Amino acid sequence: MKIGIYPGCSLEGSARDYNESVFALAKAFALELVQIPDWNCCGATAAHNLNKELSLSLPARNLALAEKNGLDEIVVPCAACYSRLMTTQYELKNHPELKNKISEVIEMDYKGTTKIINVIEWIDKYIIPKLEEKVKKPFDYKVANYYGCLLVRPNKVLNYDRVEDPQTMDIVMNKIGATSIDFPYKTECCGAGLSISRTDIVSKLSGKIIEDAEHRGADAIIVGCPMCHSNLDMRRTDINKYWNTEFKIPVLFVTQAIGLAIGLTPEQVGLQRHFVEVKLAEKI
Amino acid sequence: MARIGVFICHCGENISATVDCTKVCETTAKLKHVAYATEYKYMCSDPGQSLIKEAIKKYNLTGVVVSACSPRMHEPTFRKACAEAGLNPFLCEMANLREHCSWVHEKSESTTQKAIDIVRILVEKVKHNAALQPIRVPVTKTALVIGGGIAGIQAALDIANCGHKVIMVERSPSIGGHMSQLSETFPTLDCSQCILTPRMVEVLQHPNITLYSYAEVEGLDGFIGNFVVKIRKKAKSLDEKVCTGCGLCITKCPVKKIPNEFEQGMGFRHAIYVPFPQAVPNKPVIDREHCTYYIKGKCKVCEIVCPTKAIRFDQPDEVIEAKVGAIVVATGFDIKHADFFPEYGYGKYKDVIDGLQFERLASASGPTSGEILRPSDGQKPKNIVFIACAGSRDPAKGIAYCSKICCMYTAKHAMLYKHKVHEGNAYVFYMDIRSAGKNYEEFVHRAIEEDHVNYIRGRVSTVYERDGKLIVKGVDTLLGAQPVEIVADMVVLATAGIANNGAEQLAQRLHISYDSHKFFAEAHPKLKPVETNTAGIFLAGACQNPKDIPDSVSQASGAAVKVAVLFSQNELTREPLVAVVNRMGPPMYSTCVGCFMCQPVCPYQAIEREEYKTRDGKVIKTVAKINEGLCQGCGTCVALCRSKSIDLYGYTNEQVYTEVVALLNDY
Amino acid sequence: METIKKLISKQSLEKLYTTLSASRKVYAPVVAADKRVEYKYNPAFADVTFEHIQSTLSVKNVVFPKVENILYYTNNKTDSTITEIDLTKIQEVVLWGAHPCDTAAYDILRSIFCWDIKDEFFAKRLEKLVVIGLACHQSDAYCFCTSIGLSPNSTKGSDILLSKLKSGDYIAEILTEKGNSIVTASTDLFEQPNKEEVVITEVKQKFNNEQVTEKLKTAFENPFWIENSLRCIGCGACAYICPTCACFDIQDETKGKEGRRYRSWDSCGLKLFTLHTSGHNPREVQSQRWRQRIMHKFSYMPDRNISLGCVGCGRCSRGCPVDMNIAEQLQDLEKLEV
Amino acid sequence: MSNVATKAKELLESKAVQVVIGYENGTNGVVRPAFITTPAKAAQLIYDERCVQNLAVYLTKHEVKHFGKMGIVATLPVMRSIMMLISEQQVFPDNIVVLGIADDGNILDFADMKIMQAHIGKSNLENPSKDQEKLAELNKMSLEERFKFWEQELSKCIKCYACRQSCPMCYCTRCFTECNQPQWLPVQSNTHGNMEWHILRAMHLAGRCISCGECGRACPVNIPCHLLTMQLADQTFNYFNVHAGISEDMKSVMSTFEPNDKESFII
Amino acid sequence: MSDFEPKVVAFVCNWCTYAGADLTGTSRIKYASNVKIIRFPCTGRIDFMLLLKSFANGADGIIISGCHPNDCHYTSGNFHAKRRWIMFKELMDFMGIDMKRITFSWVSAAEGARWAEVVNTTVARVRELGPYVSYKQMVNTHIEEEVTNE
Ligand SMILES: Cc1cc2nc3c(=O)[nH]c(=O)nc-3n(C[C@H](O)[C@H](O)[C@H](O)COP(=O)(O)OP(=O)(O)OC[C@H]3O[C@@H](n4cnc5c(N)ncnc54)[C@H](O)[C@@H]3O)c2cc1C
Ligand SMILES: Cc1cc2nc3c(=O)[nH]c(=O)nc-3n(C[C@H](O)[C@H](O)[C@H](O)COP(=O)(O)OP(=O)(O)OC[C@H]3O[C@@H](n4cnc5c(N)ncnc54)[C@H](O)[C@@H]3O)c2cc1C
Ligand code: SF4
Ligand code: SF4
Ligand code: SF4
Ligand code: SF4
Ligand code: SF4
Ligand code: SF4
Repeated sequence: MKIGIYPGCSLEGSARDYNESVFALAKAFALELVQIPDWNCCGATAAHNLNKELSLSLPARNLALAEKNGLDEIVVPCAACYSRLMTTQYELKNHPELKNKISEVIEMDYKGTTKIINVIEWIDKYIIPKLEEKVKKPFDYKVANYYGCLLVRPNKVLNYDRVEDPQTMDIVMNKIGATSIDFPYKTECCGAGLSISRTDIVSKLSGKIIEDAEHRGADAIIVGCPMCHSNLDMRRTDINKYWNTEFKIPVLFVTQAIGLAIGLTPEQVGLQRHFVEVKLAEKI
Repeated sequence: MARIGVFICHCGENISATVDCTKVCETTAKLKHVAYATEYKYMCSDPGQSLIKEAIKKYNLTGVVVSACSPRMHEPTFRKACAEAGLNPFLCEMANLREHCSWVHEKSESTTQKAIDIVRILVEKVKHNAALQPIRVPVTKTALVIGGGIAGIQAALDIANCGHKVIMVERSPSIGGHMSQLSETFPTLDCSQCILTPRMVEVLQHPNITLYSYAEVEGLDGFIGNFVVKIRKKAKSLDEKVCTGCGLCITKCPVKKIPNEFEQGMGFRHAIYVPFPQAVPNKPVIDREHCTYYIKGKCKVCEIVCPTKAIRFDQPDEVIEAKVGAIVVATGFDIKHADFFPEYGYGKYKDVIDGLQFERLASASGPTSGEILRPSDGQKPKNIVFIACAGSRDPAKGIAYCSKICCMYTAKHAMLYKHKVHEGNAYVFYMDIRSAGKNYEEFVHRAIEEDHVNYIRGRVSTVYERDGKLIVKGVDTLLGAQPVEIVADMVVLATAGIANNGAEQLAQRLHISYDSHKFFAEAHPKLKPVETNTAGIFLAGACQNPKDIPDSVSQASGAAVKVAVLFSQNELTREPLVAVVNRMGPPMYSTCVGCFMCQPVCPYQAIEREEYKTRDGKVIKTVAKINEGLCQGCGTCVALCRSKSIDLYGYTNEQVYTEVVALLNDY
Repeated sequence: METIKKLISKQSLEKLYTTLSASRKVYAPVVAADKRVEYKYNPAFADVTFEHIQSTLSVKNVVFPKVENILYYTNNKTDSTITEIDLTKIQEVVLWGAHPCDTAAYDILRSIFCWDIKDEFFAKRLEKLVVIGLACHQSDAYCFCTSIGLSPNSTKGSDILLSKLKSGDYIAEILTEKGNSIVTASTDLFEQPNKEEVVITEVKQKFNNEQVTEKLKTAFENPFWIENSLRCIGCGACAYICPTCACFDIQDETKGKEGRRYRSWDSCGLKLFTLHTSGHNPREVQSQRWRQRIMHKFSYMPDRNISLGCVGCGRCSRGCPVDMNIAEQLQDLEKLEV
Repeated sequence: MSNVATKAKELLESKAVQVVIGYENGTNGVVRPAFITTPAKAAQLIYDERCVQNLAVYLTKHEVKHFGKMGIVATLPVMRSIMMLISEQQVFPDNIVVLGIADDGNILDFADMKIMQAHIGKSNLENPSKDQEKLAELNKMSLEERFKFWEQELSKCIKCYACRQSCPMCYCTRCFTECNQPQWLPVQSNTHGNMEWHILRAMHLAGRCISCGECGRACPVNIPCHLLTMQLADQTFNYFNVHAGISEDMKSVMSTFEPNDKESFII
Repeated sequence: MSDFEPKVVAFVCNWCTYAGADLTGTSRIKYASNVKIIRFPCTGRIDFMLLLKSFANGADGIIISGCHPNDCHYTSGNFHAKRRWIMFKELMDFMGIDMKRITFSWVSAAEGARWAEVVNTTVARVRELGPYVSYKQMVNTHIEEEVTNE
């Protein structure tokens, strides 16, 4: 089964650990992931704040390339990219008049036939069915599943899971032996939008998420988005300074947790790249 | 040969001031088939009418065109006059020379010409008019009331008190509906049970009312005045005639832990039960889904203990057919439960409850005997948060409408709480306060001013539990969207009022329409708020949209009057302006091909199937047939039918076609 | 009159055409954009085709138009005034280049329209018609004129018949006075014929029409009709394009006071044709209508000693959307065991 | 023997059907509809790219129905016609067996209508591309040019009604053209009456035309009348997002409505 | 074209537009007398064939009007009508028939002034377009050559 993958900029930069874990999982489950050839930036945040046509053209080009290369289904691990690609597909489906215009801009035909899935859907569809037999070291921890905003919102466009209290990641995590705690902050804002400009706000918002997870006794926070990860992990020093405490809880990508559960080494899933040391990894 | 009379009215000067009536008269007199044309100052006056009547007799007229004002004004007048002169009233047409001509144009040649044209159109039309006979249908003077909530009760009593028979069908074991679950009612805070129970008993004892509880309507045939309804009486597993309602069986039933629906799941009942102490009828039923005997094949404890031997384990469902002339649908509403509010933790945290649960907590006969206690640990909540518009007015949740009752019962709840927990704090998050009713606004103000309920204008984004408390996060929009966080012991959601489950199926069985939220649709939002699109079926109460008790009761009385009006006649007469599918001899039978594309267009479900069969029962041809009892004569089907097999009396293809030709050509 | 043969060169033909079309209506075949051959009034000579096998529509319309007014009326208060059609206004038409099957059809039409009381409209149009026929130098598998007693160079119905020579010039057989008058008006265009050979196509005989007629006498109830007409969709195209089909419908059309009565083509293949007001239809199903079509042409007409109602042009078969090939069916009928 | 022939033989032998409607070689290199009632004759059946006539028109024909249960060789347009005819209660699923033809010419076994429905659902339901091109061309013209185009085309019409008779959806016992009280349509053929005929026909097929193109093919004078119905097929999809003939219980576009149907011309 | 008086036919429903037009009268609001009204029970009854018949009989313009959506006396006749008009309009456009000559409108029983406005704008527009010559010509073409050979 050949599935396309749109990595997006983060997965090749700040979230290489994510990338590595995705591919490690794919390999372990004999899933072929084909990068969309010649993919380009999806324009997240920057473009759609400024120019609607551009913000649709950038993702549309990627989708058109996928179509052209016969990729009927693509997985988009980055939640922000996922959101942009889905939005584009949605807009163009509902405004056919835009379609021709965009086709002209990207100089390619765009049909809108590609199915776009996020990382959890990908896991759900291709990994879960074969997961049971592969779990070697159940991930027996209490986890706080943090979905962030882009994985489930806006529901009208993504039509994925319950907006306010999503469940899919909880279910996946429970399947590898974890206990998903009741986590009210699972879709609370981490401040990613202000990641560069107002780090104090990021510290405050992300801090709240971390605080609640620790307070509820979670051993790890699980995420499915490089933005969330960088805010909760990379910015930990700032957060600790702002909150004047020492939050220790590690933040793992959902793919990393599964990787560990099926016996991949911490290095195979890129845990060494984290800023907050993943103590769990040592325990395993 | 047609002999048409044309009667031109001056309407004082209203017409003759701008239209040269004499010229109109002279010109139309020359038209083919016009046997007589005349003008007069006031056609609608008695002498004017006599003029018409005499001319009909004298010239042996076969059609009359009164050229005067709008037919919407005087068509009945002139048709009646014609009838009095022995001419079928439907052979009279009106040409609108006043509203559509003299009043809207200046005096001129062209205005007179237009008047001539208008008369000509109607002369040509009337040649194709048919002598129609009014439709008469007999009326069965028994009403069916579906649903035994306060609306159904009110309607049934009103109709029964007019001296007509009523059959009431209630789905649950007892009548009473939601009102029986309420503690006290706004805006007066009187005890709901106290005012309701006597009326419930009245229903049971009324000689004109037959009550079928634990029963449902299964099918409906026929039309206004002549419905045949099929009612399924679900087996109660008990002979009601023998049972005295002593309740011994209940106390001995070993199955005790069934969540009690009446208590909104906050208490338990047995497998054999009466839903609540004041139930009417007050005789138990066996819940076969939970009864050990039905599950495992043995038990029968109730049968053993019953002193009158009333238990019947093998009792079958019973299907009754009844003839009724009118129907009042009063099946009420429900409120949104469960999964709908993950963000508010409903269903996850025991202390997040809905309004009906709160009613039970506040009710003296409820699970806590009227004390406000947290479901989780039985403690008195010190801080309580009420969230209004939980789901209502939220298009994202699929409910764009206002549930209408929540503002008021939330205020009531907050007050009841404060009356019982004096030291406690009550907060209400609201979007707007809608208290448009007599004494309603005053009621809300009492809550705020006298009972010191804290009203916060803003929405709650999330409720979550932390260290045994419920954290309610929201904003106060009156303080510039300031975030508010309240640590609460209990949260009450005023969840949206929604259509009762099964409403859609019932509507389909009754052939009435419903809106996108499955609430039954009224025939006209302003002028026919109790009628449905199906003649003879009326609405009462919250099945139409969420309503409070006074509104439900008024509408119920309204529906009852509609029924009484219908029952005041032995026969219904209707204008025969209905559609008809043509018929002819075999082998065609009709030009209808039976595509039934016309069926879905009829707003009144008037289009039925008719089968032609050989003697041995083989179907030769299936064609459409219009039920003239149901058809209202809109003609939508007529324009749709490709093969032109349907026609509409009064506006036949031939007539309208002729009008177009007459309008555009000189004669 | 005795037949005279003359030679007319291609160039002279053009001159003849130009002269004729300058003074009257010439109805000549042209190739339409969709490759169909259709007749037009006074087309440019360059557009006129000499190479067509068959036009889609026949040329019956020059004598039996698809719509023809019969009278006009005005409704007065108590009676109606009728205005007759002025038949003298009917102009002369020269039919140019029609093939022998089509020209032969005029006789059949005449036998229908003028066997007893003369149909004035038809008779007048025919009177005003001059036919310059064109013998067939090409044919296709649908043609079967030879099976019904005609031939690719039959002179029936023509006033002048042109036959193509190998060289591209034409031989004109002047058959009637009408034809002669055209020749005499332009004598300089006609030359004496040489020995050159005319090109005439060969059409194989497919059946013997007398045998078919004989068979039909006893074939009324034969299952043949149902079996062989199952695919007929009853569209009526065959009759409308047929050169001999003469069914028509008469209608009044009134607008206001004024109205007219006209007749227009109809077809016995259409179910409405025999539908009674009661809903009863003596020819209820298509097989009965198909039978009627064949019976009428090959049994009832010869029975009444008129002639066959078919000229073997094969048009109906070419035009039929479902390949109801009449020649094939007649062949089968000839062999039918009854 | 061709695939269809084998399958037809099976069906007739097992008495699963009493007649198979398919194609056979006709005269002069054309194919034509065939009605096979005995296994022995099944070998006559062929299927190749010449077989384009919409056979569904026969499903409502009296003499054909008379045989009993009917098998029918069905390309996509025929399948869609069948769906339409079932939804309009002219054909009953119990009375037919569909020998579906896949794009590659193989036989599709449709155990029931749901499977056929799924097959249709996966197929391309747009107008045939050459017709779509012609439509695009016409749509580009100015209003006047289009009027001229149709005026010219329709002046040729001889009102033989082959277009109607060849269309599976024109099964009315009495076509409105035959209605004479009032006489909605002039009986004669003139440009204006012809235009009215075609407007009416197209309106009657709005939401029902399954774009087989049969009407245009049947026309003896080559009027592209199928473009009219196809244009509306296109527009029903544009406006109401429905293709005709996609399920056996579809409600006709013209018999239903959505309160928020979009339009921009009603003031 | 100054003396051109367009002939305009109005097809209206009894409950809204006819009543609205009555109100125009009662309010004595003046409008062009070129329009003549034919009453129907509902817009759902208006057969589009009648529009063609109007043009065929010499109309230069047409108005069709009924109750606003959701206000239909029969609840849904106007919704059905709307669908038909959408299709009809698309077809007319495709055949090159000028839809500028047809006004589709919703006029309620209370919109007397609006009715006058609808009439006046329609008449003005049709006046501008001039007589519907192309259609009339077509109607009068009885395949002349063949019919009378005149
Ligand atoms: C929390 C809450 C508090 C409220 N407080 C107040 C208040 O203080 N004051 C006030 O005026 N109003 C109040 N209301 C509103 C009040 O409950 C309603 O106005 C009233 O109950 C409506 O009566 P009804 O008869 O229309 O419907 P219901 O009370 O819902 O009764 C409908 C009946 O029909 C039966 N039924 C349903 N379907 C069928 C079927 N298919 N066949 C047969 N029977 C069927 C049901 O079993 C039920 O008995 C409150 C509502 C809520 C939710
Ligand atoms: C600005 C405004 C806008 C509105 N818009 C809407 C709307 O869009 N939709 C809607 O549903 N509702 C609307 N309403 C409400 C609507 O007008 C009322 O619901 C409705 O008119 C009430 O009707 P009624 O018969 O009870 O009273 P009224 O209309 O007030 O009629 C009472 C009648 O009784 C007569 N009368 C009074 N005293 C006596 C007496 N002593 N003896 C004899 N006769 C007497 C009066 O002269 C009058 O004719 C609106 C109201 C207002 C003020
Ligand atoms: S009346 Fe007309 S639309 Fe209705 S079923 Fe008969 S043919 Fe079809
Ligand atoms: S006229 Fe209207 S109400 Fe009567 S049957 Fe037809 S659609 Fe129904
Ligand atoms: S034979 Fe052919 S052309 Fe004639 S009616 Fe039948 S199908 Fe039509
Ligand atoms: S369009 Fe063609 S097939 Fe249809 S009636 Fe006209 S000529 Fe006959
Ligand atoms: S044109 Fe219309 S009425 Fe005539 S057969 Fe076709 S669908 Fe029926
Ligand atoms: S293309 Fe023509 S024949 Fe085919 S369904 Fe449409 S209208 Fe009927």
